[in-house]
Amino acid sequence: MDEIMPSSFAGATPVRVLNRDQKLLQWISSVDHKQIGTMYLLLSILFLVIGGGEALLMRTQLAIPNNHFLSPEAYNQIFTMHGTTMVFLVAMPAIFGFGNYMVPLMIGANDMAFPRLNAFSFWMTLFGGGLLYFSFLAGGAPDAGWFNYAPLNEYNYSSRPGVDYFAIGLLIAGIGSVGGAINFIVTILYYRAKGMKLNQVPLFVWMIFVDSFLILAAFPCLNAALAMIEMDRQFHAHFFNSASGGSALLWQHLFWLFGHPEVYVAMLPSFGIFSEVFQTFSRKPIFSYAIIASSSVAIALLSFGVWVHHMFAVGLGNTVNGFFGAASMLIAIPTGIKVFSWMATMYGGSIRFSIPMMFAIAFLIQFTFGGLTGVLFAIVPIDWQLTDTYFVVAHFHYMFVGGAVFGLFAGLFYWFPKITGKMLDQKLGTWFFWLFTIGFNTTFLIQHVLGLIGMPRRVWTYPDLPGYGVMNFISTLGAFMMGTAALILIVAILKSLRSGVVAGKDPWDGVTLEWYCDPQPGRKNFDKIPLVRSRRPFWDLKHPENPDWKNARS
Amino acid sequence: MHSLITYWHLDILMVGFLISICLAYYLLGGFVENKKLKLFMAGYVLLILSIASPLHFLGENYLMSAHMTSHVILILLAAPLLVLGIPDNGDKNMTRFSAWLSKHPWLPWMSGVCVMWFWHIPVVFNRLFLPGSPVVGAAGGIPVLSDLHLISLVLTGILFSWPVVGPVRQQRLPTVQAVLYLSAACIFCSVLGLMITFAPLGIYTHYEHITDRFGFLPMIRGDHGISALIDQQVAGLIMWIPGCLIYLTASVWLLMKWFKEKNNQTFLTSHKTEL
Amino acid sequence: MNKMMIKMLVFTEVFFFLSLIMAYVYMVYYGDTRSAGEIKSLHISTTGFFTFILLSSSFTFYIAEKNYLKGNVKQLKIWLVITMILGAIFLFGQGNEYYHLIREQITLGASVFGTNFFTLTGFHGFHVFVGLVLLSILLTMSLLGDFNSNQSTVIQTVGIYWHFVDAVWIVVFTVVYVMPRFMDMKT
Amino acid sequence: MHISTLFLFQSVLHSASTQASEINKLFGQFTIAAVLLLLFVSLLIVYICIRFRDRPGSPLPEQIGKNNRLELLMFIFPVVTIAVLLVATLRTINRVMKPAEGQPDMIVTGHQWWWEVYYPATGVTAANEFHLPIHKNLLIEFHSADVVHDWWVPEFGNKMDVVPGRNNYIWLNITQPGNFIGACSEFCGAEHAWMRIKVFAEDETTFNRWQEANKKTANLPSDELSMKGMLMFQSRSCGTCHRISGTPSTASVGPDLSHLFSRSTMLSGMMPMNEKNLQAWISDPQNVKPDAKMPDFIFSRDTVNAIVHYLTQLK
Ligand code: HEA
Ligand code: HEA
Ligand code: HEC
Ligand code: CUA
Ligand SMILES: [Cu+2]
Repeated sequence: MDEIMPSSFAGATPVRVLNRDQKLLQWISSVDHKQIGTMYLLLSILFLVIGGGEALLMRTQLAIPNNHFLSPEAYNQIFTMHGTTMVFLVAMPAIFGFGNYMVPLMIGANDMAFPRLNAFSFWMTLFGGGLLYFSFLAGGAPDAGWFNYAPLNEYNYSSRPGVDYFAIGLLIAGIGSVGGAINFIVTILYYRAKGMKLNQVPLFVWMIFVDSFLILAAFPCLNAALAMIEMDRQFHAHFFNSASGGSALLWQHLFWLFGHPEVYVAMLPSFGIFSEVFQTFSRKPIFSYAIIASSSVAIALLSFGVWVHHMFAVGLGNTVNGFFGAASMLIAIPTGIKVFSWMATMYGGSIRFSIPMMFAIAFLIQFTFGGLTGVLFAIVPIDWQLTDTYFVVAHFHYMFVGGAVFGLFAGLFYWFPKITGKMLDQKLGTWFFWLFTIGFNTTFLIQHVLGLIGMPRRVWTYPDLPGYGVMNFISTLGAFMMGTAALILIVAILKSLRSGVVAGKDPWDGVTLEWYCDPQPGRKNFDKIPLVRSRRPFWDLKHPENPDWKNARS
Repeated sequence: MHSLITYWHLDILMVGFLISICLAYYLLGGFVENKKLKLFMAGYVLLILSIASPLHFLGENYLMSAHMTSHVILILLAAPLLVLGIPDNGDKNMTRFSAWLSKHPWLPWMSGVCVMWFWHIPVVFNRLFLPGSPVVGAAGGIPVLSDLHLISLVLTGILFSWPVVGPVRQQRLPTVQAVLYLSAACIFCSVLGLMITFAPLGIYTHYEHITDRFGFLPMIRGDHGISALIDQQVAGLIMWIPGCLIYLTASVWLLMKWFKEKNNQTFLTSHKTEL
Repeated sequence: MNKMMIKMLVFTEVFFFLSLIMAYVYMVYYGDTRSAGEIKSLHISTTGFFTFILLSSSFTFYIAEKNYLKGNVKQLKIWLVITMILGAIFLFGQGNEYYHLIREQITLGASVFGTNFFTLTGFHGFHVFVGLVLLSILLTMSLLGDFNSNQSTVIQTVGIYWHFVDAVWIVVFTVVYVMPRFMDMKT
Repeated sequence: MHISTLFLFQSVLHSASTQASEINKLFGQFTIAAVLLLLFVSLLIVYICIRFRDRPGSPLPEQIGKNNRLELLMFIFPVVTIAVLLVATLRTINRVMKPAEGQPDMIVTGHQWWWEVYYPATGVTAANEFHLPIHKNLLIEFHSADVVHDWWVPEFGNKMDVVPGRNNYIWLNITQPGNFIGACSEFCGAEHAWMRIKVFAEDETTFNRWQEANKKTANLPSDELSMKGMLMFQSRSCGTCHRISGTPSTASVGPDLSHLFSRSTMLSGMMPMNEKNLQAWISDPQNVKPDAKMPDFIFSRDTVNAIVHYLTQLK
């Protein structure tokens, strides 16, 4: 009894239907969620190459002790821009890209709720990023680190305009992020297909939904801090200058009140992508949708109560540190439940080792490893030892690269056929996976040891102490393996676009609605849409003899 | 000086309050259903613990952290349990009241949050303990202000919990709204906890200049090393982290129930209903 | 949908103002002793009057909205104008207060109190200004006859924003003007 | 068996103070637990991948996505682990950081890219290299002259941020004599990399001898060249930033030079202290340590030689 209904109520009717071969102007003026999503993804890849290039420059400088390949000013600008780029201009646009492209398709809508706001958000992100990078031409990029601590960010200590570009650029990009988040929330609330309840949306959509609230709550704290630092720098106010009564710690509180939620903003969409990937390639429903979905809300709420774990060493006292250590450890509970749920999804399945699935499996192990080092930091006395060393750098690259970026790669391989109509080259993809994974672990596993033997982070060079040179060199080798892998990825994308295998509508035997609409859907996504009655609507269509809505599954 | 365990205390006003709660429960049709009665009794025991036990004694006389602990127990544990204990006997007024509250959720929300904030405004807070308003444990007199403070916290706590765990199941807030309702309250509790945690000494003066009438001060300051500053920080942090954890647990519990609902649905239900 | 969007915008703005207010408390209440003296330069009664003006503008907007829903476009225009005038009076009051403070050498760069006071009230004033711009757009639209049928949600949407700006001012007024009177701040 | 014994170099896991051994005990316990957990997860994943891989013609797996008992177990297991960790954490925090009492034994002030040291008990001032007695409970207080720095010597355990406007402190009880290397561990601007720490942990008598030697005023010039150097030092504005005890120069913008040549390294551990390096530094500071807060002086070679000769006498 699967009615296929006209989709007129499943979203706005399109303004006009564009033809496929669009010219540049049509891209620029586009308000179509798929085109904007694609532009976000391209922006993200562009900045991944730039930020990765900066990482390679850093690793080159650090390959040997007492190196003079980069000057200290250059190195500091580069690591600051690397961190800022990767967090704000790679992770965020990638999330918004996949979200924009996939959320309407997965909930059976024809577009986002506010198409013009959507375009506005994209261009704000682009302009913010452009402004950040313009600083290289305008007297020096920001060089106070991605968290830009006061009072180093004050005019007395950073008289170049770099920090101003940092503040204004991130404010503008932040406005874009907030606009995008509002758009996602309204879209998911109002544009779901007939019958799809809010507790039935695909997990990726749910994660984007939670993520959007996280963005709405976290970014204003950063915006307030950035506004204050500009007040200080331009109008001689005294927020963060302790000499005139300000407080250096206020900046840290405000930044991390944003910063810790931000790392989960980067992580949650990848959780969503992996949830889709695990259930598709295990050919089984996800294990305990309820747990995965509600634990992500727990993570979102908890993430606002743990920011002091970045400030354990500033001397707030044992009481404050102890409570925040406890809160930070608590996050391991909802996260651990997720990891176990994904393992339980694979258990008893019939696992197809496609490239997205390989990324997902590598992610599980790497994320557990990075999570355990995170819990290690939550043990306050150990954090006193390890904070601000390469051990921290290793922890968060295991999370950001081995967690979030692996998720984005998995999403790229998983949805590439939907976006372009072609499969992303399997052979090159396998090369890319192994090179990147091995390179990644080579780079960052050894950095844990570097931290343990006493190497602080953010040093432009280091003395020739025993072991430092060798390990840094190994780390640099790994980084160049990742660089090679990234080149292979770019080649693979170009090759697949030109001469890839034509994918068809449903290459992975998917279970959610984005595989129901055409490959490379036109201006209007759905002409017809099935009545949604379960969490796997496309499965129900394919298996009328055993649909989900007859047998409750999770 | 006796052992701490022996410092239990109730005055006439609080006894009256406790009795009237039982009375109200009876009038609302309580003492019938066994499962509900257990919940109510659990809440009642917690209520007594936080207004009559040595915890309360410590909170009145020595430790701000104990004071906050009893707040958290009162508002976040006792009050919701009392509400959970009320059976749904299909009474029309009850249904109407629940529906009205859920239609205007900002009312119970504001009452819960504002009353809690009100009692922590330093002026008000310090006034609670002034000699003019006798302290529990002193001979004679009813500590009216202090009692009012407890009673108002319990009542607004009950009001606050009503839309989330109220007796009429159909009239509770929809899950997503309930989670937002709880999270928003959690944020404002956190802000209060944060303000107290990072406040310098000299704001909440009662606990800094303790007249050690019962002789426990050396034990607290000396043996346990709880200085006034640590005490104030613990107080703020208890409001902040365990407090938030309770809101969070409730939210996740609601979500789990919602996600585990049977999703079989009849043909063509309106898909906007749960907004 | 528009209303949901503006509610989300308000949600995020709440956190922005929370950050500023927490900074204010952290630095002015808990900070050095200079601030306590400078707070005394604030005129609570004058600003109280302007606060009343701003709050009544919320009320007049409410009347405008009710009239609109009834289809009474003429009344809508009148009450919109009144709302805008009240908002403008409030901004004038702010400017007046700034003028007096600056005359007393309390400026953004002079002290911690000045820094926090001008930033917090300035951002709020900016939001009032944006609200006035939105109201003037509404007025123009209603003069052009866009609101002749009472189907649009635009007015309610702007209304949510305008009431939010007022609510923020209540909190700011409490924190900046009222509370210090009741706190024995360190002097 | 520590990683350090495998690699034979200094590391976090080699404790040279009571604080560090407290922390490392906890670290060791956690590491064992974490390794077990990681092994459990990884091996289980490998097992699942082998056991449940998609074989040709394998049927659709059973479409089931819930198991209430397993869900409960997944919840209980992390909760118990966390509870154990938390208890251990709180206990160790309070053992490592006790409340401060009494006068600090050493006050360390962080400057942009060098350390100032002051011993309140004896009034001794020094820079960049720290001498500390072993087997004593030392209270060390930290001040910052500009931005946030951070004190860290891996073998001594906990770090402490050096925050402007706050006086942080740590307790330290060194258990082994020897030289220990640390570094500023909070990004503090261009030359953060060259703001390193060198600690000489000495027994009581050696430490006292060092204090006595540093209490003395700086050596006076003993020959003509160093006399000229001293005059140059006094006339060429060096004294507006540096202190040399017993002379009119008393500033503390730059390091105390009273006993400069008794140090083993210069510029906060950047290079060994010797005449050649001093020559290079005085001739062109910005070339040796770019962005350091000491300006380039345009000196003739003779002037540089004289100043350096004078400085080498300051033992
Ligand atoms: C995507 C990003 C991301 C993620 C997901 C995390 C996740 C976590 N992080 Fe991390 N973190 C960062 C990004 C991230 N972090 C960044 C960028 C920094 C440094 C910023 C800077 O200084 O520049 C940082 C720094 C950082 C610090 C401060 C270190 C310092 O500077 O001194 C701390 C301290 O507590 C911490 C803790 C944690 C914890 C407890 C988690 C937890 O969420 C992890 C939970 C996961 C697991 C625990 C694994 C799976 C669980 C199981 C298999 C169950 C069983 C396990 C147990 C019971 C333990 N992180
Ligand atoms: C999402 C976040 C993210 C990601 C993906 C990465 C990816 C990488 N990061 Fe980064 N990193 C951060 C976030 C991230 N990082 C942050 C927040 C900081 C802290 C900054 C701070 O302290 O303020 C940091 C700091 C940081 C440091 C420490 C700097 C220091 O403390 O001094 C190092 C050092 O090795 C490093 C290395 C790398 C490497 C090798 C990669 C690799 O994975 C990158 C792989 C990608 C490529 C290699 C792209 C390939 C490009 C090409 C093939 C084209 C080549 C083009 C040219 C050469 C122009 N990162
Ligand atoms: C503007 C201030 C300033 C002036 C003037 C100045 N110095 Fe310096 N000097 C510094 C600072 C700051 C450092 C620390 C640099 C660092 O390590 O980052 C320093 C370091 C040194 C050192 C190394 C100290 C050590 O412990 O490693 C020597 C030697 C020195 N200066 C000598 C001189 C001489 C000689 C002159 C005069 C020609 C001079 N300085 C003038 C600021 C100054
Ligand atoms: Cu000082 Cu880094
Ligand atoms: Cu964090």
